Amino acid sequence: MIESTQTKNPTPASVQGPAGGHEPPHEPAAMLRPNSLTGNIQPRWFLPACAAVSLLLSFALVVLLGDAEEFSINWALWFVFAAVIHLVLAYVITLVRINRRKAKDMFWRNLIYVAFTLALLPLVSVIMSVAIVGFQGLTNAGFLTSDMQGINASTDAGTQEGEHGVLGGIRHAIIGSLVITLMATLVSVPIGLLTSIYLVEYSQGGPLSRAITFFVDVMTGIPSIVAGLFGAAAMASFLSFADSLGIPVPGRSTMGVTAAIALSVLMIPVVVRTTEEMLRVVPNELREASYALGVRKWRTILKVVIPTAISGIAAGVTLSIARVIGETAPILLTAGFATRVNWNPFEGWMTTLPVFIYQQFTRPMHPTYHDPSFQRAWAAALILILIVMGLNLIARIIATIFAPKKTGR
Amino acid sequence: MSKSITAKNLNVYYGDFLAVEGVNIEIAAKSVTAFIGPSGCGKTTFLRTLNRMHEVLPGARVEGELLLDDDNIYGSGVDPVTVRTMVGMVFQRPNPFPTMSIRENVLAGYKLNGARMSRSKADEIVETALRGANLWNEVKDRLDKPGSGLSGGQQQRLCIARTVAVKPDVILMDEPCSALDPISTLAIEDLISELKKEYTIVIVTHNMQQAARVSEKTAFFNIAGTGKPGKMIEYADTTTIFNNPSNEQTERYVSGKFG
Amino acid sequence: MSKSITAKNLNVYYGDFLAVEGVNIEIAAKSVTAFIGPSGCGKTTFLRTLNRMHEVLPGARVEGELLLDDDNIYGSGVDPVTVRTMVGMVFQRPNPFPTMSIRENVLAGYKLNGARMSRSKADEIVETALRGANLWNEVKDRLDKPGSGLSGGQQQRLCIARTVAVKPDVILMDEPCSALDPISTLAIEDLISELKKEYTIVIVTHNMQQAARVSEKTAFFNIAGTGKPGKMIEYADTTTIFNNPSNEQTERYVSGKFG
Amino acid sequence: MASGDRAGAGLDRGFAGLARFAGIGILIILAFVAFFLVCNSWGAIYHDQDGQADSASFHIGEFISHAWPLVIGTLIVSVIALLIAAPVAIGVALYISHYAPPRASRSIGYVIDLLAAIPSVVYGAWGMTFLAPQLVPLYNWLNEYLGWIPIFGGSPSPTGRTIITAGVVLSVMVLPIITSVCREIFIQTPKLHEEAALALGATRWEMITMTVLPFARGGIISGIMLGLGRALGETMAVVLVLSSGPIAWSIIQSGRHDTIPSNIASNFPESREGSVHWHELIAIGLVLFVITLLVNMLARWIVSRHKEFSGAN
Amino acid sequence: GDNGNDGEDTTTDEATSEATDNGTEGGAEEEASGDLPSAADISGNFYGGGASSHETAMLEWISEFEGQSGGAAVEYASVGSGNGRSGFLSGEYQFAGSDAAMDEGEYEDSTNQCGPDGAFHLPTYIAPIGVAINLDGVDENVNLDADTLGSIFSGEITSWDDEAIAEHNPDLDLPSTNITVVHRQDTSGTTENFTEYLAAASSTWEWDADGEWPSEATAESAEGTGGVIGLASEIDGAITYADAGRIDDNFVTVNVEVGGDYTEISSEAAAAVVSASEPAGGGAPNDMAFEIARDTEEAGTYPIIQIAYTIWCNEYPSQDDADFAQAFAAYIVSEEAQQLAADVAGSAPISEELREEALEAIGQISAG
Ligand SMILES: Nc1ncnc2c1ncn2[C@@H]1O[C@H](COP(=O)(O)OP(=O)(O)OP(=O)(O)O)[C@@H](O)[C@H]1O
Ligand SMILES: Nc1ncnc2c1ncn2[C@@H]1O[C@H](COP(=O)(O)OP(=O)(O)OP(=O)(O)O)[C@@H](O)[C@H]1O
Ligand SMILES: [Mg+2]
Ligand SMILES: [Mg+2]
Ligand SMILES: O=P([O-])([O-])[O-]
Repeated sequence: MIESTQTKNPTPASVQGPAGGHEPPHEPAAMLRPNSLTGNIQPRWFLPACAAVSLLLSFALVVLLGDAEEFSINWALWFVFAAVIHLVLAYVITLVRINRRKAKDMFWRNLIYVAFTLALLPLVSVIMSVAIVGFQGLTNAGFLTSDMQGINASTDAGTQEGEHGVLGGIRHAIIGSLVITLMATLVSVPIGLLTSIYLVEYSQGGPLSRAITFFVDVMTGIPSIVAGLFGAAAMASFLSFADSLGIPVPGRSTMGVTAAIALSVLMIPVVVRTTEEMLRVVPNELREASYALGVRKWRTILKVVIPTAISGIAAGVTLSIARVIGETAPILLTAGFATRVNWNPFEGWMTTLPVFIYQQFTRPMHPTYHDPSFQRAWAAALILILIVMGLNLIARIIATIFAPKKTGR
Repeated sequence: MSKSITAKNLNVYYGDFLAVEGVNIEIAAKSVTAFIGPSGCGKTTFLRTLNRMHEVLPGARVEGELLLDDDNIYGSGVDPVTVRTMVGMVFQRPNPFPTMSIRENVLAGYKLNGARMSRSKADEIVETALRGANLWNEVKDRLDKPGSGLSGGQQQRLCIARTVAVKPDVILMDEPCSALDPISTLAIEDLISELKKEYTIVIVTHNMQQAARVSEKTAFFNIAGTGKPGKMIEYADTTTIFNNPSNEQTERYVSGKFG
Repeated sequence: MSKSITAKNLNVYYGDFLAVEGVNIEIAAKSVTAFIGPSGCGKTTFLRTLNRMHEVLPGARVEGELLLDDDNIYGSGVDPVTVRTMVGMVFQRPNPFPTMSIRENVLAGYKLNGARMSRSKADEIVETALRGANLWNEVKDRLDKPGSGLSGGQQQRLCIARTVAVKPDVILMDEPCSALDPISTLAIEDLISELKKEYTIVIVTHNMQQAARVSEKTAFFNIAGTGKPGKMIEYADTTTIFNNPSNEQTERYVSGKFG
Repeated sequence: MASGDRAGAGLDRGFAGLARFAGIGILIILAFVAFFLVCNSWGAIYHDQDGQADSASFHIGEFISHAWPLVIGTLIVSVIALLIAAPVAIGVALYISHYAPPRASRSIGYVIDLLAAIPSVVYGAWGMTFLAPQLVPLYNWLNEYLGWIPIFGGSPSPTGRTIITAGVVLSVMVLPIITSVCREIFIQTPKLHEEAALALGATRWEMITMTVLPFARGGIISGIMLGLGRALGETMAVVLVLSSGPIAWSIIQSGRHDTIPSNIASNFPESREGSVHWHELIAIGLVLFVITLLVNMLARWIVSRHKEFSGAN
Repeated sequence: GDNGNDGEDTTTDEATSEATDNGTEGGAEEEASGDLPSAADISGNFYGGGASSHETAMLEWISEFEGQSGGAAVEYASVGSGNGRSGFLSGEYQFAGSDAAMDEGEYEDSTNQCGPDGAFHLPTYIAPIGVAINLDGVDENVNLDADTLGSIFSGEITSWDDEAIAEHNPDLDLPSTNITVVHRQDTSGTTENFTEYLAAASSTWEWDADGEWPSEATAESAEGTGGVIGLASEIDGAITYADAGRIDDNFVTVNVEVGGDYTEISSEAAAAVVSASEPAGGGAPNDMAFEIARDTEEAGTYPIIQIAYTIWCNEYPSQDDADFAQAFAAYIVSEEAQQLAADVAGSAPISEELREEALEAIGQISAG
C-alpha cells in the first residue's frame, strides 16, 4: 500500500523485458507487471465502507432534494443515488490509489452487485404484495379443499355483513392447473428435447435443421391468445374430422386437453431453445469417449450427453413450465371456465389458477365489495408461486442427482 | 480375440483438407505397433480412422480400404459401433465422464450399453481393470467419488481401465502416458506387454524410449510442411527404425537431429 | 526481472483434505527447478500455490508462507492478480482460448489492460512469441484461425507462447511437454535454457531425462499412500538427485525401481 | 462382422428417426399455426365494404394504418423491457456464477427463478396497483427537466399507467428467463480456460470478458431472444398495466400506445368470429409473428458469424 | 365440497322465501306456458358463455337453480359477447350471454345448430349504466344533460368548475379540479351502449356508437368495468361510466336530463325506458331483441341503459338439452330470479309483460 505511487510510475528497469535490449519499454508491460506485490488491492473493509458512505450520502441528497415542508423519503431515488455514488466512489478511489485495471474490475464488480440488488427489489416487492394479502386469503377455511360452486355475490355480501368469513376455494383451479400443465409438459418436453437432440446431435446444419431452428424461433413470437385460438380451432376441426370418420369423440372441443395443446404451442419453443443451448456446450470429448467404448449414439446421448447437461435442461424445462403455467388468455378460450372440480381433461370445462386469479381480480364476485375476491386472487397467486417453486425444487433435485460432480479440474 | 489391421491407400480428410495421404500398413494381430512423428503430422488423425472415430467430426471422411482381419471396416453395411466395440481407444487427453463415479467410469462400457450384471461381477471387473491400469491402490477407498476429482495421471489411468474393461480386440492408445509419471508409465507399459498376448495394440507416442521398449513394429509419420498432408514415411521393425532406418527423414528424426 | 521463491512450511488443502504438507524450499532467481515425483503426489497442487491459482478452486486454501523475493504472496493486502502477472503458468493440458484466433491468443495477456499498440508492434510480439515456442512456421499462414483447431502439441506450444509473450518474472510449467513430440520438446527445452537467463522457471515433469537436461535443481515429491498428504522428500542439485540422492525413496524413484 | 448387431443398429436408427420426427412434428405444428393465421388474416385485407356484399376488394392501406401504431407500441415496450432486463440479467447471472459465495449461489439462483414462477396476471396487478403510482414522481421529474425531448413531453400521467411502466413490468418478467439461460451457460465455461486467463494475470472482470462472455455469446443471445419472445407476446400484464390509446411521441403519458397482444386481448372477446375486425385481430397476430421472425433471424445471424470460434471444441 | 354446503346454508332464508315464491309463481308459469319442465326434474351439465355483464347475476342464478334442481350443473364462461356468440354458434355453448343482438349473418349461422328457426334473444339483464364522478368536495349527485356529457367525454370541457356544468348545478360548489375521463380500453358492450346514447342524444358527441372508445377522444383507460372503477377511484376529478351496480361509495352519479327533468339512476327509470322502446324485429319467430329509445323525452326515464340478452336455440339436438334450456331460461326470467339480480347486481327486473312474452318464447323450445 505504501508503494502505490511507485506502482503507477514504474522505473524503466522494471518494465524491461528479457529481450529488453532491442525493445523500448512500452506501456502495456508496465501495467501488466507492477513491481510491488502489495498495494494493488483494496482492503476487505473497503467495499462495505464505500457502500455505507454512499448510502449515507445519497440519503442526505434525497432529504435535501425532497420536499422542504414534508419529511418523506423516496426509496427508489435513494437506491438510485446510492448505487451511482457507490459505483463512482469505488471507481475513483481505486483509480487514484491503484490503477485503471483495478478500478475497472471494481466498477464492474459493483455494477454486478447493483444489478443483483436491483433484481431482488421487484422480487421482494411482488412477493410481499402477494404474500401479505395472499396469506390472509389462505387462512380462510376450506380455501384449498373446496371449489367455487355456489359462491356468488350473495356469498360475499354475507361476508361483508359479517355472517361468515370468506368462502370458496381453489381446489378446482389447482387440479385444473396441474392436469393441464402436466399434459402440456408431457407433450412438449419430449418433443422439445428430442428436437434439440436432433438439432445438436444428428443434423449437421442441413436444410431440415435450419428450417426447424427458423420455425422454432418464429414460435417464440406467437402471442398466447393466438395460441389459444389455434388450439380451439385445431381441436374443433380434429373433432369434426374424427366424428366424420365415425370415431366416438366428445361433442365439444372446450376441455382440458385443448388447453394443453394451446400451451404446448407456447412451451415447445422454450424447451427447444433452452435445451439446445445446454446440449451444445457438452464437450465433444465426452461423446467420443463414449463412442470409443462401442456405445451406440442414442445411448451416448441418453446416458452421457443428457446427464452432463441435465441441470441446464432441468432449468430450461422449469422455465418453460413456469412460462405456461401462468397463462390466462389461451385457457379461457380452450378450457372454458369451471367453478367446480373436474379431473377429466377429455370432457367438460376446467379452470386454472391464473384464469381464476384474473377473473377474481378483474371481475370481483361482488359488484362493490371486492375484498373477498382480492383475497382469493392473491392467495391463489401465492399457491401458484408455491407450486412453481415446488416444481423448480423437484427439477433441481433431479438435476443434482445426475449432474456432473463438480470437483477437480 | 485380437485382429490384424491392414490399411490400403488410405486418405483422410477434414472437409477438403487432406490431412493424411496414402497410408499402406499391415499390423499383425497380437502385436504392439508404435506410431511416431512430429506434432501435427497426422498420427492422431490416422489412429482415429482405425476405429471410425474420425467420422464423428462433421465433414471428416476417409478414402481407401481398412481391413480388420479380412473385413473392410469402411465397407458398406458395416456398423461403426460394432467396429468400435472391437477396437477400443484411449485418448490423448484423459476424459473421464464427469457425471460418473470412478467405479461407474470403469463400468461405463457395460453400463452405457445397458448391460445388467451382479454386484459381485461388477466389483470383479472394476478391480481387475483398475489393477491392470495400476490405479487400484490409489482409488480403492473412493470408488464412489467422481472420476474428475483425480489428478491428470490418475484420470488417464482411469480411462485406460475403462477401455480395457470391455475387452476389445484391438486397443488404440493416443499418447496414453503423456500425462503419467514414470512409475505409472512403467505399469502401463507392463500392461501393454501383457495385453499384447491377447490383443492387437497400436500406440501413438512421442517418447522414443517408450516406442523402443513396448513396440515390435514402428511407423514413422512425417509432414512436408504446413497445409501439406501427413504421410507414413517408413514402417518396419522397431529395432530397424531406431537403429538402421532406410529413410533419411526417419534417421534424422529418431536421432533427434530433425528440424 | 526474475525473482526467487521461498516456501516456508507450506500446507496445501482441498477443503479438509491436506494434499501437500510442510514444504520448505528455496528457489533461486534465474534458475530452472524441476519437480518430479509419482502421479498424485501433489506436484501440480504445489505448483499452483506458487501463483495463487490454487485458491481459484472452491474450498482450496493454503497455510504457511510463500515469499517472492522478500514478499509473502499470501500476506494480507497482496493482490492475487498481481502475483499472477508476476508468475506466469503453462498448464498440463493445453488450453488456448477457443473464442480467439491464434494471434489473439498470443496477445491475450497484452489485451488485458486494453493497451493500445500499433499493428506492427503487435505483429512483432506475436512473431517473437511464436518463434520462441517453435510454432511460427506451422501457423504463420493461419494466424486468424481459431486456436482450438490446432493439434494437441501445437495448442500446447501456443499456450507457452501466450505465457512468454507477457514476460512474467517467474514461469511455472506443469508438464508442458507431455503432449509434444521430441522436436517440439527440444525446442521448448532450448527456450527454457534461454529464458532462464532472465526468468525463474519451475517445471513439473515426468520425464527424468528432461529434468536432467533442463534443470539446475530438482525437488522430489512423494506420497506415503492414498489419502495421505504429499511431501517434498528431497531438494538438491539435479546432478545430486539423479546420481547421488541422499534419500532412499529418491534413489529408488530415479532409478525406476519404485512401486 | 459386416452388419454387427442388427437390433442395436436398428435402435440407433430408431432413435435418430424419433428425434428427426420430433423436429418434423414441430414443423407440422407450426405449419398448422401458420396456415391458421394466414387463412384467417386474409379477410383483414380482402373484404367487402361494410354491408355491401359482392364488392370485395383489397384494403391494405386500412389494415396498415390500423397495425403500425400497434407494431410501434409493441417494439417500444419490448425494447424498454430488454434494455432494462438484459444487462441486469447478465449481471445477475454473472453474480450467481462468478461472484456469489459458491455455497450461496445455488439458492440465489433459485430465488431469481422464483420471478419466473409468478404468473403474468400477478405482475399486471402488481404493476398497476403498486409500481405505477411509485413511478409518477419520476415521470413528473422527467417531464419537468427533460420535457423538451419529445418522448418525455406531453402531460405526464397522473396514474403512472404508461408504456414505460409496462416496459418496466415486462423487464421484471423477462429477467428470470434471461438470467436462467445465461447462468447455466456461464457455469459451463471450461475451468481450464478461466484458469488460463487468471494465470495471465487477468482480474476477475477481465477473465469474464476473455473467456466467459465469448464462450456464452450464443447462450446470451438465445436467452435474450427467449426474453424478447416473452416481451413481445405478453398479454395480460400489459392489459392490466397500460392505459392504452393511440400512438404518441411521449412515453410518459397515459391513454397512449398499445401493444399487439394487449390489443388483441382487449378487443377479441367482443369481436364476432368472421367479421372484418376479427380477421384484423388475427392479422396483427400474424404481424407479431413476422416481427419475432425478423428479430430472431438477426440474432441467429449474429451468432453464426462467429461459429468457428464456438466454445464446444 | 364442504364449503358449498356452507354457501348454501348462508342463503337458507332467501332460499326458503324463494321456495314459497316458486310454489306460487312456478305454478302460475306452468299454467301460462303449459308444459315447461320444472327445475327439480333437471340434471346433467349445461354450458353457457359470453358477456361479462351477465356474470354476477348469472352466478346467483346458477347457484339458486342448481339448488332447486335434481343435480344440474351449469357453467358460464365470461369470455365476452363476441366470443360467447361465436361459441354458441359453433356448438360449444348451449346458451350465450350477449350485450348486443346477433346480426343477420349470425342469425343465419344459428340455423346450423338450432334447427330451421335458429336462435332467439331473451332480454334477461337490463342494466342502467351510471356516469360516475369521483370528485373531492362533491358528495351529491351532479346534474348534467346529454350535450354537456358529450363535451366532457370528448375532452372539450376540462375543468369541473366549467360554466356548462355549473349551469346545471346552481346549488353545488364545484371545485376547479381537472376532469379526467376514464374509459374502457377493451371493446365492450358498456361502451357501445354509452356511446350509442351519446351519439343519439348529444349534439356535442361527434362519433358513432361503437364498442371501442373513439381514439380521438382517448384519455385514461383501463381494462374491464372493475378496471375503470378502480382507476377512477384513484383519481380526483375522474369521470367514468359503468354498470350501475358496480359503482361504489367513492362516487357520485350523474342525474341525466330527460324531457326537462334530471332523472336519477334507478331500476324503475331504466325499466321505463325499456317500455318506451321498440322490438328490433326480424330474426327468429319469437325473438325479443330491442331497439332502445335513447333520445326519449319521456320524463322519469333513464336512457343510458344496456339490455343484455341470453341467446337460446329454438331447437336443441336432444330432449335433455331442450328441457334443461327451458327450465333454466324460465328460471332466469322468473320474477324471483330477476329480483335476485336486481338485489346483487343493481339491474332492473324485467316487466311482467316482457316476462310473459319470454315464457311464451321459452315454451316454443323443442328437441330436434
Ligand atoms: N478437427 C480438425 N479439423 C481440421 N483440421 C484438423 C483437425 N484436427 C487436426 N487437424 C489438422 O490435421 C493435422 C494432423 O493433426 P493430428 O492431430 O492428427 O496431429 P498429431 O500427429 O496427432 O499431432 P500431435 O502429436 O501434436 O498430437 C494438423 O495439421 C492439424 O492442424
Ligand atoms: N480439485 C481437487 N479436489 C480434491 N482433491 C484433489 C483435487 N485435485 C487434486 N486432488 C488430489 O490431490 C492430490 C495431489 O494431486 P496433484 O494433481 O497435485 O498430483 P500430481 O502430482 O500433479 O499428479 P500428476 O503427475 O498425475 O499430475 C491427489 O491425491 C489428487 O487426487
Ligand atoms: Mg495427436
Ligand atoms: Mg499434475
Ligand atoms: O359487459 P362489458 O362488455 O361492458 O364488459
